[in-house]
Amino acid sequence: MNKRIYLDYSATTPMKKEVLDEMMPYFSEKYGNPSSIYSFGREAKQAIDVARDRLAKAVGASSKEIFFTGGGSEADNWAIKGIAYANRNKGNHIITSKIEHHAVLHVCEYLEKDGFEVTYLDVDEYGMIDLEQLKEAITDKTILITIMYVNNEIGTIQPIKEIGKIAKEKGVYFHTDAVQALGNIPIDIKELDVDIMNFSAHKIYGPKGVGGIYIRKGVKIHPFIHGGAQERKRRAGTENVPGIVGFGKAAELATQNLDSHIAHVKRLRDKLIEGIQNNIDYVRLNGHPTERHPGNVNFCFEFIEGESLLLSLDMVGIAGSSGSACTSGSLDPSHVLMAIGLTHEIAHGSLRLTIGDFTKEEDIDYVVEHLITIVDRLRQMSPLYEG
Amino acid sequence: MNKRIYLDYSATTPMKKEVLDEMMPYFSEKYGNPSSIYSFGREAKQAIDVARDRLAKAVGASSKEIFFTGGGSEADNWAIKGIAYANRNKGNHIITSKIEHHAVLHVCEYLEKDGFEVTYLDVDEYGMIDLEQLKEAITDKTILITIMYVNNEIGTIQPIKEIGKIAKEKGVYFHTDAVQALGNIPIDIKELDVDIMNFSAHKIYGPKGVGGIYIRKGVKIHPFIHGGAQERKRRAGTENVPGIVGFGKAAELATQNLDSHIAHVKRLRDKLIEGIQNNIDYVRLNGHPTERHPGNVNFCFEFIEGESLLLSLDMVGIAGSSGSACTSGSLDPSHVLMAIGLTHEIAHGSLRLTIGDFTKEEDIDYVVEHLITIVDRLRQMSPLYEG
Amino acid sequence: MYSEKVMDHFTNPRNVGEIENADGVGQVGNAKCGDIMKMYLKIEDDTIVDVKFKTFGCGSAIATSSIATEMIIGKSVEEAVGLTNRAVVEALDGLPTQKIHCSVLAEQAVKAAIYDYAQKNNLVIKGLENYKPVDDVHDHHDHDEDEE
Amino acid sequence: MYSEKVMDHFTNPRNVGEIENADGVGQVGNAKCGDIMKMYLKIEDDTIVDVKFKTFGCGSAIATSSIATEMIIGKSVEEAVGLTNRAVVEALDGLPTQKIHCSVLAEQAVKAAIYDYAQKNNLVIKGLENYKPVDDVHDHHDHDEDEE
Ligand SMILES: Cc1ncc(COP(=O)(O)O)c(C=O)c1O
Ligand SMILES: Cc1ncc(COP(=O)(O)O)c(C=O)c1O
Ligand code: FES
Ligand code: FES
Repeated sequence: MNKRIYLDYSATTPMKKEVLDEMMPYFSEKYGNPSSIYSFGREAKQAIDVARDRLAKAVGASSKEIFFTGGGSEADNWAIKGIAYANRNKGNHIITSKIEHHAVLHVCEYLEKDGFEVTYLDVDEYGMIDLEQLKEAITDKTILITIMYVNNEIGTIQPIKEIGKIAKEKGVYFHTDAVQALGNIPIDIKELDVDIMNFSAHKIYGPKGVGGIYIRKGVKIHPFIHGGAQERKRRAGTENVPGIVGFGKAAELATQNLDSHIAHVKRLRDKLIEGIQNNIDYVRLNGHPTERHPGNVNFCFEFIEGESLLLSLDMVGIAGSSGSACTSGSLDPSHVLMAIGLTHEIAHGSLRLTIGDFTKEEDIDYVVEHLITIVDRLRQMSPLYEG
Repeated sequence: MNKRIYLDYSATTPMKKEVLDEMMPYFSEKYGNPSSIYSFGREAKQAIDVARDRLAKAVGASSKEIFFTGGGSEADNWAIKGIAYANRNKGNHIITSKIEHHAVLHVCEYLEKDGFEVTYLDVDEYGMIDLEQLKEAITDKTILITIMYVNNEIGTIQPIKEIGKIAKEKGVYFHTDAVQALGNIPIDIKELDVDIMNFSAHKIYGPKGVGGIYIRKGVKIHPFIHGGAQERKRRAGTENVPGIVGFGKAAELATQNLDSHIAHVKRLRDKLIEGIQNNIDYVRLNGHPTERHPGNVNFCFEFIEGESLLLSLDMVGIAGSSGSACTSGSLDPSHVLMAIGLTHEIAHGSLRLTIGDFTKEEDIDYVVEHLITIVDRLRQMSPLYEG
Repeated sequence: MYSEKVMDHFTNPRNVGEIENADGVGQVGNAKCGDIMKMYLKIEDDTIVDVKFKTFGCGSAIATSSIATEMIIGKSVEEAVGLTNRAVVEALDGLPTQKIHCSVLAEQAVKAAIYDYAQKNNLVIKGLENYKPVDDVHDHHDHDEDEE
Repeated sequence: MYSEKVMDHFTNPRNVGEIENADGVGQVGNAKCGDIMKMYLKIEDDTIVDVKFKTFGCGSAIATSSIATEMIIGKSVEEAVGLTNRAVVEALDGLPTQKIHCSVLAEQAVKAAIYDYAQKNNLVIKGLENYKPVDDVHDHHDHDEDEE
């Protein structure tokens, strides 16, 4: 297979050349341990400081409030467990939504087994939470609200500013998982009442296995990885220097290019959405029509099943993803698709195509063309489809 | 400064070329998400499988028992917290030693605040624990023994086989931090009654920010990072594919070259030890004379302080480390040096030089020569030294 | 993830379609679980002379249906009843653990179609004496995971 | 980590040594804490005409001692008493937060030596009226860390 059209940018991204170039010296030349005192340990330390400044700048935070982690999931776990255990004396109630990433949901479920109570807010058919429901859910035991910024499956953007206001008013900490937001919408923490926000490098053309977390000064939180004094004693472990350097560069590029990136992916996204809607019957666009990740396309194709759709696309060189149960090996289709009210039958036939910087106009034509044939072929094979 | 003699291999290592070469394709070409279904996601998945097999083989484990993490510290935290919370119903007592890495000690201290009881075993002047003391410490509440394989500061190798036997006899889980052991002594888990063992890639010429953990089949342990289904649901987060690939390669190289590596560093280590002992007065070799990391040299130089020694060495291009309080910014000198019975005064003047594959014979001559001058100069400046 | 054999049967499934006035029709699975297999048999002199299927499901559901049809064409009804999911998996050079149930589904679809044929013709078929039609054999999706 | 100025004074410390029959000698810090500074003063007509030091301690302990000696040579005793750790830090173009206490040590060493001079000569020195010799001014090692 020669053709390769990658439309899974929300799963992960290729690293940009500028990013890799910046990382290279730190593998085998400037390999010193940043905690050490000799000169090229200090070199590594300085490189981390630069990266921290870049990420801080990209999100409108102060460098002192930014810490690096081993990925987006670690940061989610840190944020939630760290707040929960550090504030247990104040209360044991956490509020989240039904469409969070598993790195949030599974932590919440873990905490439920350890005496915490969690409210999982509903979302409407577009994946939006209800601010009134949120307000009502807050009790005097509530210590944390954790609601994601941009949903990874259907792309819905939550009203983070409003949520933050409510949280602040009630004196409750607010964490938002901004893994899908960074590099895809403007983020300015100064404008938001967010206490903790986390990121992941490999979603913005940076390296895998590196994440970042913003912790507002004064927030009461336990460390998650205990040990050495790295990251100002907040996150132990020898720093992944090349990874952090790469993340810093990727964050810088993402903000520098934000407007053109958004314009580019949005145009292709809308073209793809129209191409599908105009050429294929029995389809449903999932997510919000406007408050949406600029590169996210998510459709359900009735009468067919997501995994066979993905496999068929893969055979013509197109890489996408699905919320189908069969891809994940779990019983139920994506919790996000269920939460927006889809039936099992329909949710099984979902397809997510996410667009990025290297997507070209003709890729979209190619995808639409092949989707038409593939969907038709699978439907012809389906006992549910009555031609 | 042109000369650079790196003698801090126990802190971190440069990545070997073979390792970097093997990682390169996974940054910007084979960047697919290993959890995805399309072909080049599967490519990434296969690369991880190969790495897992390599690490498993390097330590005599089955691949199914090996999981990758975001570093050695994460793995320590996982091992200890994971066992502690999963077995809380059986007991709340943990046994460790006074000379563990902070990634173990600080987790233990954290657990103490959460209702666990921890026994910190003494060590003798060479850094060895006492097996009788260990046996006596075990109660019917004991759920975990965590004793490191090879100490990172003074290089002492613990009797892991004997500890494992005791643990097994008493039905207590046994974790050993093998971060400094891997690649420096032969490890064969099949021969040891170890339930959990952890590793770190950057100590064996692999990438920073990647660790590994062996979890014996059947061990009751909670996941540490909750979220996606990666690592067979044991460790969530998009896999650091290039990092894992690099770790696998580094582990393979480390075992292939183990004998020649040990012979090389041991010879230079002994040369350095002799060079110091024969040329400088008032010195003390820390650690065990024979049961010792093959590349570890650790001395106390009386009347002088470690940080100024390090700085002076750095100025002639030599990179080492110290257990001095002043380097760490903490009140007390290294807990390890205190545990082997050194006085504060003497512990302040410690210097660790650790030898690795790229260390050359003439480097040792250069270091001894400069150490003589530097130690003399600092002593002349010291109010404690009576020439 | 999938063997070449699976991919071959997924890409070029044999015997897709329906048989009008089939002698036996069986449907198993349900849409809620994400997979439905429907199998049509043409039977002459106790021999299966033609099979067609329609499947809603994942790649391996389609591949197992396809290969199952091949495996029973030309076989006697009794032989076909003996088709095990194991045999299907082997014929496909294996399936990922969490996809094994798709092969169970294929076995059940064949049995359901033969049962239908038996019911229509008042036959008792060896190996099907205790067969009870089930709507959903999807006892679903075993995982390849350890205890936590 | 350290400024060039610090490294300069660490590498080429000024006025290392002892003064025999010094007019004032002060020692502060203790070995347990990892730093001791000892300062020797030669004083003529209320003016500090020579200073020497010996220091056991880290790079910044050595550098602060060194620059402190430079800062008081030629000064009157009263001026020297006014030497603050802040002035020492500034003269070195700054110090890392956790090393600030080394500069406090330098200030205290100067004061201790002058106090010794005052005691020996039965003088009351402006700025030292309330001075109490301390063994260890090392209230030690502030950290640059946040609340956890
Ligand atoms: C014995 C020991 N354990 C754990 C660690 C932590 O490993 P990492 O730096 O990969 O987090 C280290 C090194 O820092 C070590 O020497
Ligand atoms: C919204 C969201 N949160 C968290 C994560 C986890 O990030 P990582 O894969 O870096 O652990 C992801 C991506 O996997 C995500 O999309
Ligand atoms: S002497 Fe301890 S930090 Fe300077
Ligand atoms: S139909 Fe669900 S896994 Fe095959």
